Amino acid sequence: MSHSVTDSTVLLGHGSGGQMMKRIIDEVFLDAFGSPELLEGNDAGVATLPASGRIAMSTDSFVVSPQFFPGGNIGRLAVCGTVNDVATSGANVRYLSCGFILEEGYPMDKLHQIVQTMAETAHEAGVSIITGDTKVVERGGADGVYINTAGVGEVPAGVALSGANCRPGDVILVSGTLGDHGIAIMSQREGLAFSSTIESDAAPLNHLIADVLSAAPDTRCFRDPTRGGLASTLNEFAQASGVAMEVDEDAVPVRPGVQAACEMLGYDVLQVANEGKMVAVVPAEQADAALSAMRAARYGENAAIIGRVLPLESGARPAVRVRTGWGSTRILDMLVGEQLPRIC
Amino acid sequence: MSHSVTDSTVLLGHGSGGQMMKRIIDEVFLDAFGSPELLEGNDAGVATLPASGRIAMSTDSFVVSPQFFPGGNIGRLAVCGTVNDVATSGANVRYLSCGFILEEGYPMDKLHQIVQTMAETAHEAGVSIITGDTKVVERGGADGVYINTAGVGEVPAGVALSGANCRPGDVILVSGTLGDHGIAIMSQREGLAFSSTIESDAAPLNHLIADVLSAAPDTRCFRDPTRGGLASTLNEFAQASGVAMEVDEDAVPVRPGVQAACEMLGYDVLQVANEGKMVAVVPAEQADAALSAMRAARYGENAAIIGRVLPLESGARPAVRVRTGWGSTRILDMLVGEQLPRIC
Amino acid sequence: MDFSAFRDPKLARELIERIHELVGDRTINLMEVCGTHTVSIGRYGFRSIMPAGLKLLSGPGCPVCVTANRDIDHAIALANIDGAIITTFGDMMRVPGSSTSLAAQKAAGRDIRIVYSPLDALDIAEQNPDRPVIFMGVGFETTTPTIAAAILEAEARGLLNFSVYCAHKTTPPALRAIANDPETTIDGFILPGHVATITGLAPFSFLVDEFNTPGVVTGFEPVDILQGICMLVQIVVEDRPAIDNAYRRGVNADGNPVARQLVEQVFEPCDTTWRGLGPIAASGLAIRPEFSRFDARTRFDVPVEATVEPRGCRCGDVLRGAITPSDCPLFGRTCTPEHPVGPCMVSSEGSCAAYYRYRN
Amino acid sequence: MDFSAFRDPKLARELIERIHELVGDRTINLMEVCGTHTVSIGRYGFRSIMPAGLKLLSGPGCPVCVTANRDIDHAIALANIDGAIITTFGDMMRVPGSSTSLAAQKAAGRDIRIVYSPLDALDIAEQNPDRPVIFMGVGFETTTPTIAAAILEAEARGLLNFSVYCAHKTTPPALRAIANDPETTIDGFILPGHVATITGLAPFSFLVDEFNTPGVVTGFEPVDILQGICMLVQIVVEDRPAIDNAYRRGVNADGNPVARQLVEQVFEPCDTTWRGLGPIAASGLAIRPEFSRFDARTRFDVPVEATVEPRGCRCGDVLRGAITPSDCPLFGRTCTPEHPVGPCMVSSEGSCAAYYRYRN
Amino acid sequence: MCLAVPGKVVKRDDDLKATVDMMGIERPVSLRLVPTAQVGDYILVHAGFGIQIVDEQEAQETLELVNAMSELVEEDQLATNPAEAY
Amino acid sequence: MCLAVPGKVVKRDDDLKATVDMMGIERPVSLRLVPTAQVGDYILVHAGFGIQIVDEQEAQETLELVNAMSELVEEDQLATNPAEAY
Ligand code: SF4
Ligand code: SF4
Ligand SMILES: [Mg+2]
Ligand SMILES: [Mg+2]
Ligand SMILES: [Mg+2]
Ligand SMILES: [Mg+2]
Ligand SMILES: [Mg+2]
Ligand SMILES: [Mg+2]
Ligand SMILES: [Mg+2]
Ligand SMILES: [Mg+2]
Ligand SMILES: [Mg+2]
Ligand SMILES: [Mg+2]
Repeated sequence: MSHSVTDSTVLLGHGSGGQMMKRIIDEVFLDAFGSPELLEGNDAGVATLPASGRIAMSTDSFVVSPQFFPGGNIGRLAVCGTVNDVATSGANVRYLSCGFILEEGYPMDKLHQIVQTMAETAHEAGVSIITGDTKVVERGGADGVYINTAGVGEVPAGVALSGANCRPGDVILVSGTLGDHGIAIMSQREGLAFSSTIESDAAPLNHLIADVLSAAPDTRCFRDPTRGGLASTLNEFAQASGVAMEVDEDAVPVRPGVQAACEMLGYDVLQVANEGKMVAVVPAEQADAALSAMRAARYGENAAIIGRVLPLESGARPAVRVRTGWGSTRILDMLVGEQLPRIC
Repeated sequence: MSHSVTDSTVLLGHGSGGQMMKRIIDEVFLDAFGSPELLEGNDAGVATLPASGRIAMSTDSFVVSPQFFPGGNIGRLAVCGTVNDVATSGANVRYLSCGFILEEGYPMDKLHQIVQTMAETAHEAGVSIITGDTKVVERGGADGVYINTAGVGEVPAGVALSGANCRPGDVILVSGTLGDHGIAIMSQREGLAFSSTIESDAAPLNHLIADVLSAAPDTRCFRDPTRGGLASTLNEFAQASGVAMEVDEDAVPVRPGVQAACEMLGYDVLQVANEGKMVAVVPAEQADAALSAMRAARYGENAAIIGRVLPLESGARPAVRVRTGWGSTRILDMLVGEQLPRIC
Repeated sequence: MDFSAFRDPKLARELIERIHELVGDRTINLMEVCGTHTVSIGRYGFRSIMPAGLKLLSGPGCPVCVTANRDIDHAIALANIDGAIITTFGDMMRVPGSSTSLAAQKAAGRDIRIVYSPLDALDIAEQNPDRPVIFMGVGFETTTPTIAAAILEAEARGLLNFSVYCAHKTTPPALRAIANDPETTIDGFILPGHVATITGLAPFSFLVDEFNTPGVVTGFEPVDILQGICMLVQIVVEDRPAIDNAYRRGVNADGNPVARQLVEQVFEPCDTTWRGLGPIAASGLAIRPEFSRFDARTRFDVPVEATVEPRGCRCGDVLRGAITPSDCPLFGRTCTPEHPVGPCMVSSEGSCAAYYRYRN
Repeated sequence: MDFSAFRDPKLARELIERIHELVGDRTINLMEVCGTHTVSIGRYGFRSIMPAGLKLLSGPGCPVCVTANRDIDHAIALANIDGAIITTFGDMMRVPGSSTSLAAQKAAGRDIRIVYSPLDALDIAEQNPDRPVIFMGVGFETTTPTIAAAILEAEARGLLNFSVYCAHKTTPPALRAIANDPETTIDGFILPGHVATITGLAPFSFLVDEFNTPGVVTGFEPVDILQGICMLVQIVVEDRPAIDNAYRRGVNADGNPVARQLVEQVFEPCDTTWRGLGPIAASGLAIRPEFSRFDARTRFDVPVEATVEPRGCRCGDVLRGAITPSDCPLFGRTCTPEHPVGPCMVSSEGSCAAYYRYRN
Repeated sequence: MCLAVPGKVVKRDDDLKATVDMMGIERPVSLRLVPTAQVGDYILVHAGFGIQIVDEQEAQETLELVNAMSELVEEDQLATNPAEAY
Repeated sequence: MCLAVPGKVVKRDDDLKATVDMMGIERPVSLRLVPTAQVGDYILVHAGFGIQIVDEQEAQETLELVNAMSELVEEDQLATNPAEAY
């Protein structure tokens, strides 16, 4: 009788360091991830890293609600997000750690699905999950499942990408349509819910980045325009490099449904989150090569050149401008506060 | 007026990827952690790692409630926990990532304190925080602050520690008194609260490990007996190595207040969590050297030899036994379910 | 049907050119009454491309901006009722009252939820029968019929735990106050398209009759706005004051009588205070006594803190068109969207916020 | 004073030796009545070091183990009352009822809190005046005075939202049932020290008077337990049945009359069903009608699910001393602390759990 | 002050509840304020309510008017001094 | 069935509320069931209540008794057949 109780939902005991925890680790996590490093069962995963002498490391926690949404689940996000962040350095992404925070009462079958998705996504990205952790918090101490991943990769010799590298004359590319992830999530929110065919774009882009880097070896930087969207990414680049940037509004690929949802809710699509898009800044002479490489790569079919880096006028502060189809411009700022729907 | 509103507590906007997030990162995290890798402001920290060809990686999420407790706060745990896990591999711990999940409304000054403690503890351990992440969840979506850290270090050539390495005849050491952390936390729990002078033992033990390793180079393995306490650690070792283990109850160092609290609550101190203790298994002939090294190291003054590895009798399953002062033995199992106080 | 032609850059460019031709060297002050127009004009970058002599002033059409501080404090006081669920449009969340905001109260543990429609608030009331569910009602003629309909539906569904804190206002009295203001000279009004969707054109004819000032009802797509400006400039230039309609697909002369009837049934006019404009007779809407059980004002007796006006903020002057936001000495200095001093900087439709966000 | 001598390994070793001498080749069956004795005997590893002929059987002294399935289901049903806060000692959390447990209900969103003292439950009731706060009362004579005191204090403090679900039991009737049981032969009882702290020795004299079976009241430190066993074995060997006291520092002959008076004031005896022993007349305690407002049984009318007994579980036989846990065919196979079949495997004081945990 | 977007009624029931398609996203919308709206009609949607049926005829005429204006521009461009065109 | 631990009363007030020190940890304890307990007394604490004042004299005597038993053991050890010592 208590079998079903124990197995169908997560209980506090699953995080207590004892036998129940051993079981959830063995049956849920090791089963799915099963890297040799993880199976060793030590507190740290030990793995090889060809000796370039430089590593790239990144981390993200994933707290998305709901955990399952059109186009994916939190597990896909958790792998893609960190793979993409590490990959932006130009590193060959190799290893992930993975920490779960579970709310007691979370359905075990959903956890299985999430973990399965993570395993598949890691496989797609070609990375191994070599160490992990599980905590269970009391009901009301989390919203179902939170996942943290950290990732490590080796940076090839000579590669030194940075948001501070942008130079006037450079060209800005984006690897596909913007806003899909944020709107897919928004469509599920209580009080705002709508139905659409928009799906989250969550995808691992490490291979796309590698392809662009080899086609456009002088690429200045990559960044995935997640929370805060393109607006945050470009403002960060502009500030780090001390330049101005200009985006051609009509050149930015946006799906009609995303556009419609943004209009209904009063959002600026350039501030909406993406989880499977990459912004790249490349020297003008390598822009076409970069674009072709993006378009040829998986997840890059809608890539576009969307703008350019401009010199900073004397006395001016780094800023991003959007140029409209009728020749006017406006400032594109970072989001202020949380993104709130605007109705009246 | 809204200055004070914005700055005194964490708001959802601090996690939205826009200007408020940039500010909390700049003013709270970068200010305290300030590694060059973090200051670069890229999505991944890029750092050097002398090329041994092998890295060790570990992660833990910290969800302790309350966040401030006798002897420390969640920030000290978050650094020590991962430093210690990576160090158990024998690696030279170098870099940490750090992911915060904040509940809206959390007092900003407490966050500052936590971050400051992390910076100090990282400094003490000699590690750099090179990448980070911040998420803010709605009220009720977390219990104040959760922190994930992941850590990376390089494993020196020839070092290959594993819980699977224990051999009959080996000796078991522990670096100090058991149960301090668990009881310090328990003393703060609603409904169970008591006052005591017991403080959490949270401490970075990477230097202690290094000292033991050089004094006892054939050390089989290290593990920090955190959740589940010594019972989980030794059962894991016994199972991984296919051996039996025996602990002399009277040899285990326990503070009187910890003992008293365990009696009051019906706990077994061998199942209570520690955050600044290390269990080591060493060949008998290096046991004295290992013990001397532990005792000479910071945080190791109460180190003791507490037991031994025994061969598995034929047909028997790996198990841990405790031998009492009057010669009887009992099985020491892993905790089942969560640790619950026993009263009636 | 395909409405994308209203975004056609070529049409937009041609209309811009036409506006340049019409304005020439003249100085013309137009006021866009509607906050959504303010946001759109900023977002489309129109100020950066208009003739030098054509000034587009922002009017009193951001509902949270014109809501008196006292009303915001009252709304926040309601949020502190034990067990209450506050429902609100996103716009209201970050607006500072005298000492706090709904967003900060939410962070402090109050149950405050953003909804897209007042009907969503009814569903929440149904799911939480033991808790008072209060909807924060702000907005103009476009929004009030939806609130009236929600109150009637609450009655029909027997949702007696639902109520509305009503701070609704009507547009024409504010326009009259502005037209009367000796400090501002407005040559023509860009009239709010979706208000007129409900009201029709008649309520605006006093502008011509009493003040000899023209107005053009205008839609919200780039071509709509440019066409409206174009028509209004043409009227000004030709000096033949009239109320015209550049948004015929969404506004007919008589508006929406069904909607007006519902408003009439549930609300009655009342005097109310506008931030910047002061008290204006019969410019607000109050819930009629027959529906007082749905009126959070009368139903809950909550202590409202002493009102403190933000120091140095010139929102009032901005809302009257007496100054543009950048004339405020705090604009962009101590007052930014991140650290707003006045509501005009925090509401996404606030003139100061729109000017700051899209500054060109 | 320093009580550490009661843990002195040297004394313990000497007592063990003495027990070996006393038992010699004899076969002696002792029953430790108290679950805390069961746990301590396991933890101290005494079974591994006793003479082969000395059998230590576990008795009915684990309160959650002897609580009928129906009572556990009833407690779980109370946990489902909307808005209720359930307070309980940790022991009760994981005990399975017919289909679920308090721990699982907590994971499913019920507000269930572990307390160390019923007084902590009163504080929770004071902090949550609008919510029913129900204390799950299980336990024997040691615990019932604390519950009685809590009910009296709730009355004094006016905490009318506090109530107790009362499943308390008294020890002697169960001992009588066991002594009467033809299937078990007990040569002597290791009597529960802390029960006797309250009751004194008199309630146990029937063992000698009616059954000619001796008993020794025993404390809980290693030396206490060994001394108690030693004394009891000596009585058995000498065949001079008596009730003796090896725990004089904590138990005087008359017990604690103050505590008994409080129990008398608040509770009255009632018939009740023991798991394994069946219904036993006047073996339970019910809240007196004068205090019925604090009685969760009468105060809340909740639907209790149909009781399903765990299949194959021999808890009943274990509790009577008819078998030892390892005689149960499920023990350690399908029934483990992680996947308990019966309450004797889940409660930390349960005989099966103690046998499993400390198996030697 | 009043964000409203056009959407097409794709379903309606007797209760004045409708499903409206706004460029590919669908949402329940009340027809309480536009009770005559039929499936196939475009309506302006504000805060979950239809507030007006879009007049497609008028939309067409507006666009023609605007096109006429732009032709005016093109004609004007032939004029040497556009500022004097009026 | 009834875990109780000894602790020393270190503070008490008129209300029968006391603070008890159990080997270095302190907790509020009710003296409702042991109203005569004084500061300095050891009491057995169960579920937040003192349930008995520990009799230190008896404790001493018990230990002496046990010591006597062990001496018995030692004497017995001199005997050649311990099983026959009785
Ligand atoms: S800029 Fe700020 S202070 Fe100035 S009027 Fe606008 S809101 Fe008020
Ligand atoms: S071992 Fe399990 S099934 Fe058998 S009697 Fe004990 S609790 Fe019941
Ligand atoms: Mg990251
Ligand atoms: Mg990221
Ligand atoms: Mg861990
Ligand atoms: Mg939740
Ligand atoms: Mg990123
Ligand atoms: Mg770890
Ligand atoms: Mg750890
Ligand atoms: Mg991040
Ligand atoms: Mg909380
Ligand atoms: Mg560890």
